[in-house]
Amino acid sequence: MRTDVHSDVRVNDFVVKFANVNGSGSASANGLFARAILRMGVPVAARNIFPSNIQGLPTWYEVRVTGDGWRGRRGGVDLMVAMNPQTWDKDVAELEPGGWLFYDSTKPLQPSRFRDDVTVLGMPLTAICNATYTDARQRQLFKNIIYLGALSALLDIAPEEIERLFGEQYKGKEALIDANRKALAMGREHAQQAFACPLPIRVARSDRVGERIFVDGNSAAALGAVYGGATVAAWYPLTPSSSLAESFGSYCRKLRTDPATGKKRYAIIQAEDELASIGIVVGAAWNGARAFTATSGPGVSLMQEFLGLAYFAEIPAVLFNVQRGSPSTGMPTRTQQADLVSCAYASHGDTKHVLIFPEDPTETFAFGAQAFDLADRLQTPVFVMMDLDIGMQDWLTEPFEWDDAKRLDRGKVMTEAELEAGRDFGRYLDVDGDGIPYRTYPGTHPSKGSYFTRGTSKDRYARYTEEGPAYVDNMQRLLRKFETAKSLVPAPVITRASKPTRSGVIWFGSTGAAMSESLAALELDGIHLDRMRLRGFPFVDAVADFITAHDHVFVVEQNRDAQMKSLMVNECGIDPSRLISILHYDGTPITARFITREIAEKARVFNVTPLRRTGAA
Amino acid sequence: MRTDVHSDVRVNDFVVKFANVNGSGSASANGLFARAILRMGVPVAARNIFPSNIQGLPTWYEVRVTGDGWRGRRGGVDLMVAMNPQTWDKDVAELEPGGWLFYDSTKPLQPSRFRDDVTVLGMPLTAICNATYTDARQRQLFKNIIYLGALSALLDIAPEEIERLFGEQYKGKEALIDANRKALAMGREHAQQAFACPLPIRVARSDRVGERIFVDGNSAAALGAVYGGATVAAWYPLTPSSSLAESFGSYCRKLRTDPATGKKRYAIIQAEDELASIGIVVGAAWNGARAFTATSGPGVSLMQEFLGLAYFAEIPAVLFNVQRGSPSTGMPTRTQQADLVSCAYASHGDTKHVLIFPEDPTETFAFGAQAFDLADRLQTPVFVMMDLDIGMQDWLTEPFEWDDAKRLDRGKVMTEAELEAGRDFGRYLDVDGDGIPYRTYPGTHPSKGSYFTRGTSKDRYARYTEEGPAYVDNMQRLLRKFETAKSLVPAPVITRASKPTRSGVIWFGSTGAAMSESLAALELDGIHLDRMRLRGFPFVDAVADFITAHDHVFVVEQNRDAQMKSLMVNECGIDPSRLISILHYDGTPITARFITREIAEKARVFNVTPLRRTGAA
Amino acid sequence: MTYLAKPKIHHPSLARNALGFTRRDYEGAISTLCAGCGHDSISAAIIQAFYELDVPPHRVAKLSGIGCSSKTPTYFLGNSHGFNSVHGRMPSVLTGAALANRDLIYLGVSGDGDSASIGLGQFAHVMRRGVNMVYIVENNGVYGLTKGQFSATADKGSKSKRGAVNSDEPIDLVTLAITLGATFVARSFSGDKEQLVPLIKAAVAHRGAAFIDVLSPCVAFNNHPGSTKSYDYVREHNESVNFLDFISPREEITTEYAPGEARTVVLHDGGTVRLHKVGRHYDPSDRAAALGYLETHRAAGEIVTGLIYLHADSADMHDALDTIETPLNALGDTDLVPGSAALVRLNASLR
Amino acid sequence: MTYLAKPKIHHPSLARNALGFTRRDYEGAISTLCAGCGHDSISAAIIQAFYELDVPPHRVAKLSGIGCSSKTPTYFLGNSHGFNSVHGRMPSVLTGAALANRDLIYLGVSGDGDSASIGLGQFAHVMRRGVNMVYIVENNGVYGLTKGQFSATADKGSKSKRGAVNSDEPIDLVTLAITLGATFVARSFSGDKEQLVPLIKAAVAHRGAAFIDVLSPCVAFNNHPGSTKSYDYVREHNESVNFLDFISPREEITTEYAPGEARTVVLHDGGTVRLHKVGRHYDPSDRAAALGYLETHRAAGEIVTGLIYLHADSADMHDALDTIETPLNALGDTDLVPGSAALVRLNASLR
Ligand SMILES: Cc1ncc(C[n+]2csc(CCOP(=O)(O)OP(=O)(O)O)c2C)c(N)n1
Ligand SMILES: Cc1ncc(C[n+]2csc(CCOP(=O)(O)OP(=O)(O)O)c2C)c(N)n1
Ligand code: SF4
Ligand code: SF4
Ligand SMILES: [Mg+2]
Ligand SMILES: [Mg+2]
Repeated sequence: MRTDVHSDVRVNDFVVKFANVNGSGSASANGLFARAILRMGVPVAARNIFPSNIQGLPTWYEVRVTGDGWRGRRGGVDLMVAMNPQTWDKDVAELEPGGWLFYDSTKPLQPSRFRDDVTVLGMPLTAICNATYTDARQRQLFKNIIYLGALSALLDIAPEEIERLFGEQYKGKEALIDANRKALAMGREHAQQAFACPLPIRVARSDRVGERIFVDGNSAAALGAVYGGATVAAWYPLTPSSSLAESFGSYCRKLRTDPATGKKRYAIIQAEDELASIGIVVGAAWNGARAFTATSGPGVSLMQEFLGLAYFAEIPAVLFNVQRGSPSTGMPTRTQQADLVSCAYASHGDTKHVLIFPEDPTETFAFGAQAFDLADRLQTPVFVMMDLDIGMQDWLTEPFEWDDAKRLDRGKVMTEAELEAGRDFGRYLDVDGDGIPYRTYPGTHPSKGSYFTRGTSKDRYARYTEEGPAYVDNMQRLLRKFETAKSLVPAPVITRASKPTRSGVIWFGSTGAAMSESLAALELDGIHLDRMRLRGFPFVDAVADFITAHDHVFVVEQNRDAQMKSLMVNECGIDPSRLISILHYDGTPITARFITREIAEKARVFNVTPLRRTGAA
Repeated sequence: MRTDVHSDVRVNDFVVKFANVNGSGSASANGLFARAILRMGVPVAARNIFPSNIQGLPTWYEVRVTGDGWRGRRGGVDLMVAMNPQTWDKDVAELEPGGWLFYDSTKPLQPSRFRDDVTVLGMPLTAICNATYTDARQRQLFKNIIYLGALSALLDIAPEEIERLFGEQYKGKEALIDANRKALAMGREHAQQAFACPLPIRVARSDRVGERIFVDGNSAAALGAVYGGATVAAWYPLTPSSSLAESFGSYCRKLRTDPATGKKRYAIIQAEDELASIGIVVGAAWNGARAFTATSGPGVSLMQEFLGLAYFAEIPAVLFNVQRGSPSTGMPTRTQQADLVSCAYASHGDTKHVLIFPEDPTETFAFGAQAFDLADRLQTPVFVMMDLDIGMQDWLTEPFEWDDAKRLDRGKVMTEAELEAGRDFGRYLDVDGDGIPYRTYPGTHPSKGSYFTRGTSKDRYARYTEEGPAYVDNMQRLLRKFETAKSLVPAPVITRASKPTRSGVIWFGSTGAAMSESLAALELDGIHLDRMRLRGFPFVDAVADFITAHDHVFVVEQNRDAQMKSLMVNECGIDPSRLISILHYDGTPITARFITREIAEKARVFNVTPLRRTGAA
Repeated sequence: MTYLAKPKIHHPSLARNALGFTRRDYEGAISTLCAGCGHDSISAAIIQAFYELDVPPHRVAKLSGIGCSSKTPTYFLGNSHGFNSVHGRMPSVLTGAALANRDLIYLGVSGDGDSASIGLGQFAHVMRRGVNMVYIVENNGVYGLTKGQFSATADKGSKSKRGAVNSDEPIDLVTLAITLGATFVARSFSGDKEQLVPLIKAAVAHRGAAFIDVLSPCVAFNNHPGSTKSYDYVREHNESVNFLDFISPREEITTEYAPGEARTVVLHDGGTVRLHKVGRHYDPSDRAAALGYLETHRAAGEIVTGLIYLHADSADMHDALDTIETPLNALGDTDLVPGSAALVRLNASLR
Repeated sequence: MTYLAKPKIHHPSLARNALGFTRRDYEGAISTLCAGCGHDSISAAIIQAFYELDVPPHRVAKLSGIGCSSKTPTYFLGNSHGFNSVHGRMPSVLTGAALANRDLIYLGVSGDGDSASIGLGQFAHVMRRGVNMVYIVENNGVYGLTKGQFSATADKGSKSKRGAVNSDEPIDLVTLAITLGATFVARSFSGDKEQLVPLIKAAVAHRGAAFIDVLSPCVAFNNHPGSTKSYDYVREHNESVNFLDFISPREEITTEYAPGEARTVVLHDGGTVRLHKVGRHYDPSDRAAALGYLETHRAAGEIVTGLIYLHADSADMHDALDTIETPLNALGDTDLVPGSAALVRLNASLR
């Protein structure tokens, strides 16, 4: 195997991938690796690729070190930390030519198992551990820290940053801090002796991280729910949404415990299933509490009947849908944006629902809070459409912000005073012409404002009727209400290309991470596209205007059936032929490389770049 | 009140409406009325309008006597049989000017409760009954037969036909036959004395009924399932679908009891809910039996998760969806076509399902049988999309037909012999390029052909994998399979207008009943439309071709959100602006009058009839 | 509204309770159920109980699923908010409502199909959770609203109006509720006001999950073997047209019998049920004993009525969750929103 | 596949059973569960039982829901068809399969979350229906696959790895199954092959709904209060990173004790369960007695194991439905399609 010297030094711009075994303690070690680089002021984009398993199956952690601060996956690997014999061949194959392969050389391997075009860095990790530790579990646990030490030497990562992180992580557990320090040093020394450190790919301190924080979207959503005034959460464990409900619990313990009594200003129910979760949310919201559930596709499927009831009974319910690969028994640990139709038109009958699409944890926090205002204002279910990539991955993202002047908008709720004053109350009466009626909380007034809640078969005063005209009247009001929703959901973000163009591109959610990088690449390639990032459904007119203002508009989605395109065509009544789908749905987060390639290809076909092509003539 | 003589006699062309109280025995009497007219060779279109109640609430029965054999509601009433004091005013108001009002005159009513422009026919029914019967329940029960007698005199309905029906209905119960005969005669005599019989609206024997039968769609579907070879039915009571499962039971008792042993060649489970119903169907179909469930919107909502599993695990399941007003707690006794989206894209994730749309009981029988071949051939769920109007109303419809040469198509099932012969078996292997793989029934072969069934996370040989490429490969095959489905589902029925035109109209399902009449009216009005009746989803290319071949195409649907239009735009990629929606969704069956008015109006706007308008200039 | 004669709820006087409300203040819209339906008797008992309890009507929330029984909340407590939710899922909706405002009284009304068939899971879990509520099942062994199919409480071997025979084991919701941890479990008969009204009052007073199974004969479809051998126009008529074309208006079935006694009640179609009322000295606090008592009488073909199990000083869901005394739906911005300062600290911890 | 050392299923010999199959013929793919997971011991017991029963492997259909437990059918009977359905709904899928072909053996494998939480309704109704099957719940009191939340069988007051305390009443599936009409109800412990293997064999032989609740410790998340007070690197480490970063490979927990005896089993994290094996003279045929026995031992903090209730000559679902002996999935056109002649008569009756 070759070990020639690389001339071209690449600082703060490379991809390291860790191949590990699930439950072997690597997760925390790899996390330290990423965070140490961040502490050096160098941005990273890190992603965990894990199986539907608790212990024993392969798991990967990919860290893109990117001084430019790109947030998506780049594709390709420069340094592979191959700690899992079972996936060795696949892992080795994934390396870019000229890359580096770090592995445990305790057991010798056939030369055939290596590649000629990569540099091999073997280190007898098991041997070192066996020599140092007696307890089997310690041997396994500290092996991770030892390779972390080696990497810090190879990539020039400041060990003091790692040690500081030890201190924070094991606060008060001196024995652990010590043991980890020793293991780290051991790894560093061994690497410094064995290899020419640092490698051409290396980390150099910088100031590109700034105020940004490193956090996952599920935590951000949970925090958003706290700030949004949610008091009731009902959920059923479902990957990848479980950690959302669980962090809501931990944030509430910190932020919502009554100082005086030590009692809780919130209630969390782990229900028996998703039907019960949404039922609890509906009951709580009907009774005036802000309530939410966190779930994923299979849960949304089970909630369909209740969602129809909530639409017709006009109950403000908030759902966080952390989308994953479909269906129920498939790809729970993979990411997708494939529940758009099942959420937008959830339930049988004529129903339409409000969706909002955050692009990263920062926006997830903001939208997570806003969702409750939207739900109360519109008296209807609101879906915060996340995905596994946003929800379960740690993102380097702008810090959370809150305007203390802001007040919770509880929407149209008629008070005891108003009722007492004789104000006319009709639960389904469109008093303001915006399609939104007033509601009362149960128990408000001894003799006024009580009503019986039903799906339909009711008139404007909530009296039972099976009359056709009353039904139509109510259904049309619901459409007016949906009209009103257009101006309340977050507006799309529209930005012009650097050069005038007749083509555009539309995306939403986690795709943004790869999009900006791809658009930069396309511009270099002479392909200029005006941009629209969708953030809410139903769509404001600006969406249709953007599309009709261009000859061709690419729609980038992470699903098979171009579901967002369907929503736009249905709701905006535009000609589908203008929309060109770029679809990625293998369960991995979409990459800039993929988008760039696909758009460049189709751009030629659809003759998107006339200027450039004439220039070439 | 006026009782002047009407000059214009209208034979076999009028509408009679009965206003009754639920559970008062009127249903059977009214049924006799309609069937007696049929026995005279005169077509009727009869509809029951009933509440979500067992006893005491208002219920109506509308009989359109139509020599021309129109099947839809006409709108308007010529003779109102007003037997329900509670709905009196509404019922009286519904009469056409010059119409007739038949009522129980035992208690005198204020003149103000009547109308000057209708002829009132009062008959002291209660008084007659009280004079004749002692038992309170007999008084109530025979009151219905007495007014039936009166009507037979007023409308010239042959009493012998009614008596023959008594004989058939109460076969072997002489006492009942007798009692009914007497009551009928009583009513006739009283009417003949009191009124100038017959009225100008009257029935005259004819030969327009022919071979046709009088049956409801739920019975037809159940019979279709018997002929389609269904052996397992699992259901949960849900109006308006319950009678489908119940008649499957009665037909099976007759047609599927093993003569030798008296044992059953079928199994019916009334499950604990819809999740269990579809689960049972999925399990039975997986294990090689033909299985179905009958349900309505709320049930479909609860089945969403299982439907996703069935799509990905490729299980042939048949669902009869007897659509009703949405949502769960509303309008269960009203008709709608509003579950198209929730069925076509049932479940979260990327899913597409096969739908077929019968237009009447005759087609429901045929499609009901065919659905099982489709499901087995395509190894996917198949929805037979009915509605309350087809399912629960008695239709005058063509007799059921069956070709004894036809064999059940069990689709691609690999046999023990083939496996033994060493034929390669991959559960998800696209051997024929049509996207349809082979399956094996459990227990087929000791060592070959067994596989583990999962949603996704599998390769072509059903081995577990979470690899992206394997996922994409499978998802694309499923799309190929859906392509294949296009040519297997019933093709649309396309007919040209009598004059060349640049406009067309599309409809499906029960709307057909009113459509033909409306089209005739429109032609008289100079509006010529080419016609396409959709019968299956996914759509063959002919659907897109029909649309693109016209400038404007009206799409007539019985839902608020133009759901069929959405399906066409999504799947055929056509410009929505060509499609003009005609939407009716108040829960009553759509009428010819409504369609004609709506189309005529919009036709002018969309300038559909240039010829005529230039002619008018 | 209903258009056939039916027993009206009587107003012997317009007496007022401690709060000055008359019984009318606890009534609702006129019932649209079949004349003589047991459910109407239960509604009357509920009205009576709340009147006697001196509860302000609007401080009660009525929740139900779907069914004839689940319709009844429209017919009592007209000044309370009501929620006719979805079939079999009332328990979860009630749980959510109870979380939002611990100060109201929660009355869940359901049917045997709603609670024992489609709703069994939610029924079980709401009992386990100790939600502070009164949960009444109006138990007639059939699906009334969908026209008489068996529910999961129908006796094995019983025959439906359509002649189908039930082969599944019946579910005894009382046994189930006890084994699942309900802390107040009782059974009664719709027509036995003497027993039912006090039970409802005690259930309201109880803190935690209180369940009352009320046998409530269905006039239209009750599934006990018809015993009238006498010639019957109506039965013959309905049989020949083979659907329920005519429903005879009936009187409500009432019964009165002393604690410790057993009583056979004859139903509208001549079928019977044998009820056994727990005696004055019956001790409802012993869970094992209660289960045994039910099992022995079941074996003897008797249905036990009365307060069957009681765990007096039990903790409810809010105790378990340790929620604040103020109703959650009454908390304001300052109670709920931590503000920007806290956020700054949080951001810092994420770098 | 799994990449950490774990107890392999041993092959002392390649002995053949009456049908000439070796034990290997009853095995499946290699387990991907955590080393030491009780579920693997149960898989081994299933393999052993079917081997000893001389059942042709392909005549068994394995059905499960979702969960670590529901994954196990991949790890045994590799020549049987398997169906990993949806969470909590295996009972309905199994019911359908059993209807389609009464000649196969149906083995349902589920978890406590799958059967007692989301699946409680279907669990109850499949027992009532007397479906001819063996239904095994691999009961660890937690949701393993979703990382250790409580299931509905978790003891009240038990603490999760995340420190949450369970406040709901636990569900005893054995008591439930008996009250719901299951005709074979047993309980065992994953590590007690001496007891478990014969129980599985008896369950397969039983005609009707046979249920076995198998306590099966979860290595990763079992929710008994950790009692190891000794300093533990791994525990401290996992606590500080506050997720389950490292899972220590463990040996399976086995136990052996005689009928009539009680035995305390120590779990991986030092927690304990006390098992009481029914004695040789215990009479499982008395339903009331069985329920009482369970209740008394429960009160004494003991979990009863063994064959707890048996109703020997019971009728199954097919008997109740009176279905033909030929499997429904084997009936052909002539058995199923009445043909045009019958249709002509039907048409005539509709005029
Ligand atoms: C999801 C769903 N499935 C089925 C129905 C139809 N349905 C309405 S009420 C009912 C049963 C009611 O029985 P029960 O709860 O005993 O009430 P009862 O009418 O007997 O008082 C059914 C099956 C429904 N409304 N929703
Ligand atoms: C509808 C749905 N909700 C939630 C989940 C997530 N989920 C998978 S397994 C599981 C619980 C498994 O617990 P248990 O049945 O006890 O099995 P164990 O892993 O403990 O063996 C859950 C909640 C799912 N797959 N489907
Ligand atoms: S059908 Fe039965 S339950 Fe329903 S209202 Fe009538 S009597 Fe009561
Ligand atoms: S998490 Fe628990 S149940 Fe799941 S495999 Fe590991 S030990 Fe077994
Ligand atoms: Mg009932
Ligand atoms: Mg478990």
